[in-house]
Amino acid sequence: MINKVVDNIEKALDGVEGNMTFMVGGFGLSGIPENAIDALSKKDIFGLTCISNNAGVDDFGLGLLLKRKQIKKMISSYVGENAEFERQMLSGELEVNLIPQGSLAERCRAGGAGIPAFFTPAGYGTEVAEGKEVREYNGKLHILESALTADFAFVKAWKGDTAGNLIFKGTARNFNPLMAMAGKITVAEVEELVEAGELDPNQIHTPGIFVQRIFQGEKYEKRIEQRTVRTKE
Amino acid sequence: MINKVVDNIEKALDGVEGNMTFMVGGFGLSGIPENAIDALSKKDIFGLTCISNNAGVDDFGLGLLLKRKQIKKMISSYVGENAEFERQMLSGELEVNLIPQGSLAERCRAGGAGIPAFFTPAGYGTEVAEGKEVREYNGKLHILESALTADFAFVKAWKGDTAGNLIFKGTARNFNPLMAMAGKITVAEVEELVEAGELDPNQIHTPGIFVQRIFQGEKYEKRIEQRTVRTKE
Amino acid sequence: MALDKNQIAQRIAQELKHNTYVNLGIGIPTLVANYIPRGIDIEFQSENGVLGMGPFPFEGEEDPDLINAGKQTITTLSGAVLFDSATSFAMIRGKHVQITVLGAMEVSENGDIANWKIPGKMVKGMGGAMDLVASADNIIVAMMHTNRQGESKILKKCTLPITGVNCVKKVVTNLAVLEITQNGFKLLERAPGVSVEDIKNSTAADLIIEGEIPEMKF
Amino acid sequence: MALDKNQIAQRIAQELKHNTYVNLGIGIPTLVANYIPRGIDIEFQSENGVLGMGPFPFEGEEDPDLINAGKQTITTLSGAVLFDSATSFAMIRGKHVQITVLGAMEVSENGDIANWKIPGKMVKGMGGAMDLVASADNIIVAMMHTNRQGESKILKKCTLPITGVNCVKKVVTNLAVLEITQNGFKLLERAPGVSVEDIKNSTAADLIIEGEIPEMKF
Repeated sequence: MINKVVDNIEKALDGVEGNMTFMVGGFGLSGIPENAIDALSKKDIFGLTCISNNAGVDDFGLGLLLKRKQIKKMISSYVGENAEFERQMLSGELEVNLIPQGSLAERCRAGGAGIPAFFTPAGYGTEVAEGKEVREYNGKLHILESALTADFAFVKAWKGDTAGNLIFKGTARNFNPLMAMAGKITVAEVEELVEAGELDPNQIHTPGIFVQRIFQGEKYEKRIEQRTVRTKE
Repeated sequence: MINKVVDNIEKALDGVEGNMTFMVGGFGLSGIPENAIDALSKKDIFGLTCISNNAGVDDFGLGLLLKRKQIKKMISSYVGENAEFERQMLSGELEVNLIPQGSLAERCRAGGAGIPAFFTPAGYGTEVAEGKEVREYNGKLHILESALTADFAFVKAWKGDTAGNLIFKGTARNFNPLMAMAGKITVAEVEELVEAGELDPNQIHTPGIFVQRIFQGEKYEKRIEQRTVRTKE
Repeated sequence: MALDKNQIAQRIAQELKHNTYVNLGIGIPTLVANYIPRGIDIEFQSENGVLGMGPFPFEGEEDPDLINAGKQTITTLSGAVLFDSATSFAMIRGKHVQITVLGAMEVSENGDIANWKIPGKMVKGMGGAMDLVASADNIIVAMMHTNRQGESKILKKCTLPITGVNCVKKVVTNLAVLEITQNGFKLLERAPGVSVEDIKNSTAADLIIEGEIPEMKF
Repeated sequence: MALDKNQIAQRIAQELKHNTYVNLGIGIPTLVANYIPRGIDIEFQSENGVLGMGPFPFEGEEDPDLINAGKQTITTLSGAVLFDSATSFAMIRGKHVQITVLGAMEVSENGDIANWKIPGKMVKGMGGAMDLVASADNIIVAMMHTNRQGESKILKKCTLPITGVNCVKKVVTNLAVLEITQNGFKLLERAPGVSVEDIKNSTAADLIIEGEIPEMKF
């Protein structure tokens, strides 16, 4: 068994530098690597390119890095819910590459799977297709999208074992397994770290081979963005 | 909940006809849809195209259909272990399209995922690449492979529920989840069929949306091809 | 009288067929789930990774690890399943999700839709909308007939950056049900008490009007 | 004396580095697992969908749902994980599996390998071999130096249909360890008691021989 455990967050982040490309898991604030983001937001690294479906909110998630202007470029699919983000984008301080959510997911998976490019119908005929190769399949026009990879991928799982195997919970899974595949160094943080052998090998979502470092996060706030409830009758 | 249960194997196979394209899950004899194959081998349907990693052995698995000459064309990656297959192929009775195993898996997934084509390095410079588009990515040559789909996909899982959700066991998973995605009609047979809600929604390998029909197989022989053991000291 | 948002949702619910998988967008589309007729089995997909979505949770039972694409806390029903974003869009792109209902800022007579960007003003991103409109065979738009300035959102040609081309099949607004045909918008139904003339006056695109146009039924 | 198959496997085991993921092909490569030195952590992947493969099961404990790519019954070790074939080849194509050891019928001096087909005679298919050789950065071939007819399998150019181009990095045979360099095969080591002359006589390709060639150490 190859042991992936690192003792602390500092060792987990060893080697991160300015101007690197990071992938950051999560959808909205659900399933984001809270501990890694927090630690990164305290480092003096700037000029980052971040690949993440969302950009957090003003005071949580990637919003923390945006506030300190650590991010030079965002590659995302949806970036509402963040006023500072909008300000930086409209003023031109922040470079933004918006891509369809499914293409983002598939491009991360492709990056991890050694598929350099693939055709998808998403975005054909729109701004997203500008400069991209177009080809017809089954009577429908498709565009060629390329793989995405990153120097570091930061992901968050529910449980993990010392071999780096990960299990996610609910919709907190989202982009995490795909980004785990695509990071040159993938750093996984988990709510509960167990010994190898304790997880059912049939029930692992991300095989440990995709994870280079794993640690148990100190605490998880798990903030809810849109609390919606119904009342009992 | 959309109920996918069919009462019996006849209803599961409703609509199968000669000259259709079938995907058949399994690797070697592990995880093959034994009940569907057995029933298909008793139907008078011929001229079939079968997409399956292997071709069974002489008297089990797809070998049963080969023996009755129901199959016109095999699309596979490895077809050893079947003398009748080799005879039909060398005599020209059987058309055979051999493709790399990883490309086969990815092409099935692509067929189910609405990705009509993708680049892969596998097979570049070999017979497999003949007539295929070549393109360089990251200093390495890749070939363009297209998606595969089928009129019917026959897959086999360990457990399934009435909503068509599937869980596989061990390496019997193999091609089954990918072919499930790519069948116009996907017929899943399971060792144990349970009510929707009994399986942990976090632990499902194939979401029921990919499955059109599900039934509990009558019996499973689960033949072992290469029994290898060590002796206790 | 023009429909309210709930009535638009209610009318769209009639379009959903038994045993289908449906993706509902943010806004009016989300309300559609409240109006599924009895006996019609539908499973709702949310593109962030859940199939078999149920109603909002009871107060105190919210799970931060269980949200929909609008980031709202949700529940799951029996037979639900959770998955990653690549699998989710495999369902969408692969046409396993059969119906998509989404909002729009503009729809054009050839079925183009614009709903993700107002240059210089608003850029939230397309999220999953571009994948959704490029994929499902049956795309229904739920929206108000006109914008806040009273301008028609039913156009000959979209003025905003588009989300997808030739994809919308039907539009249900507070005034009308429109089908997009090869020849443009065809008026199918009127909101109760709204006249064909009212609809024409609120519509920038040409309308194909054949025979008597019935009122919507609820 | 020329090595036997087990000794070839044993020599290859020395090539495996600590903390690496390795895919072993059918035949001699399978035997490599028996010779991993103590203190070297390796995880074995089998392309049909398992990582963390262990030894063969004890008699009576065989599980038909747990086999390797050679269809042999296997066991799994602590930390093992099972997955589908697309995920398996994502690991391979994506270079997460770092070392591949496989057999060959021919290897050429530019690193081409042929191991899947003898036209008109034998066609079993390439299985996962084409994906494997097109992917891993470190591909080691384990084979006998000559075929049953005594002909060299180390060639200037492959005569059989190839499995992959420019991919093999090292070849370990019953006679020698060869590295494939930009200029062709470089002789690194001799089997114990086998002379450079013996190796030259059994090799159809040119050999780069620099200085004294050491014997393999076990």
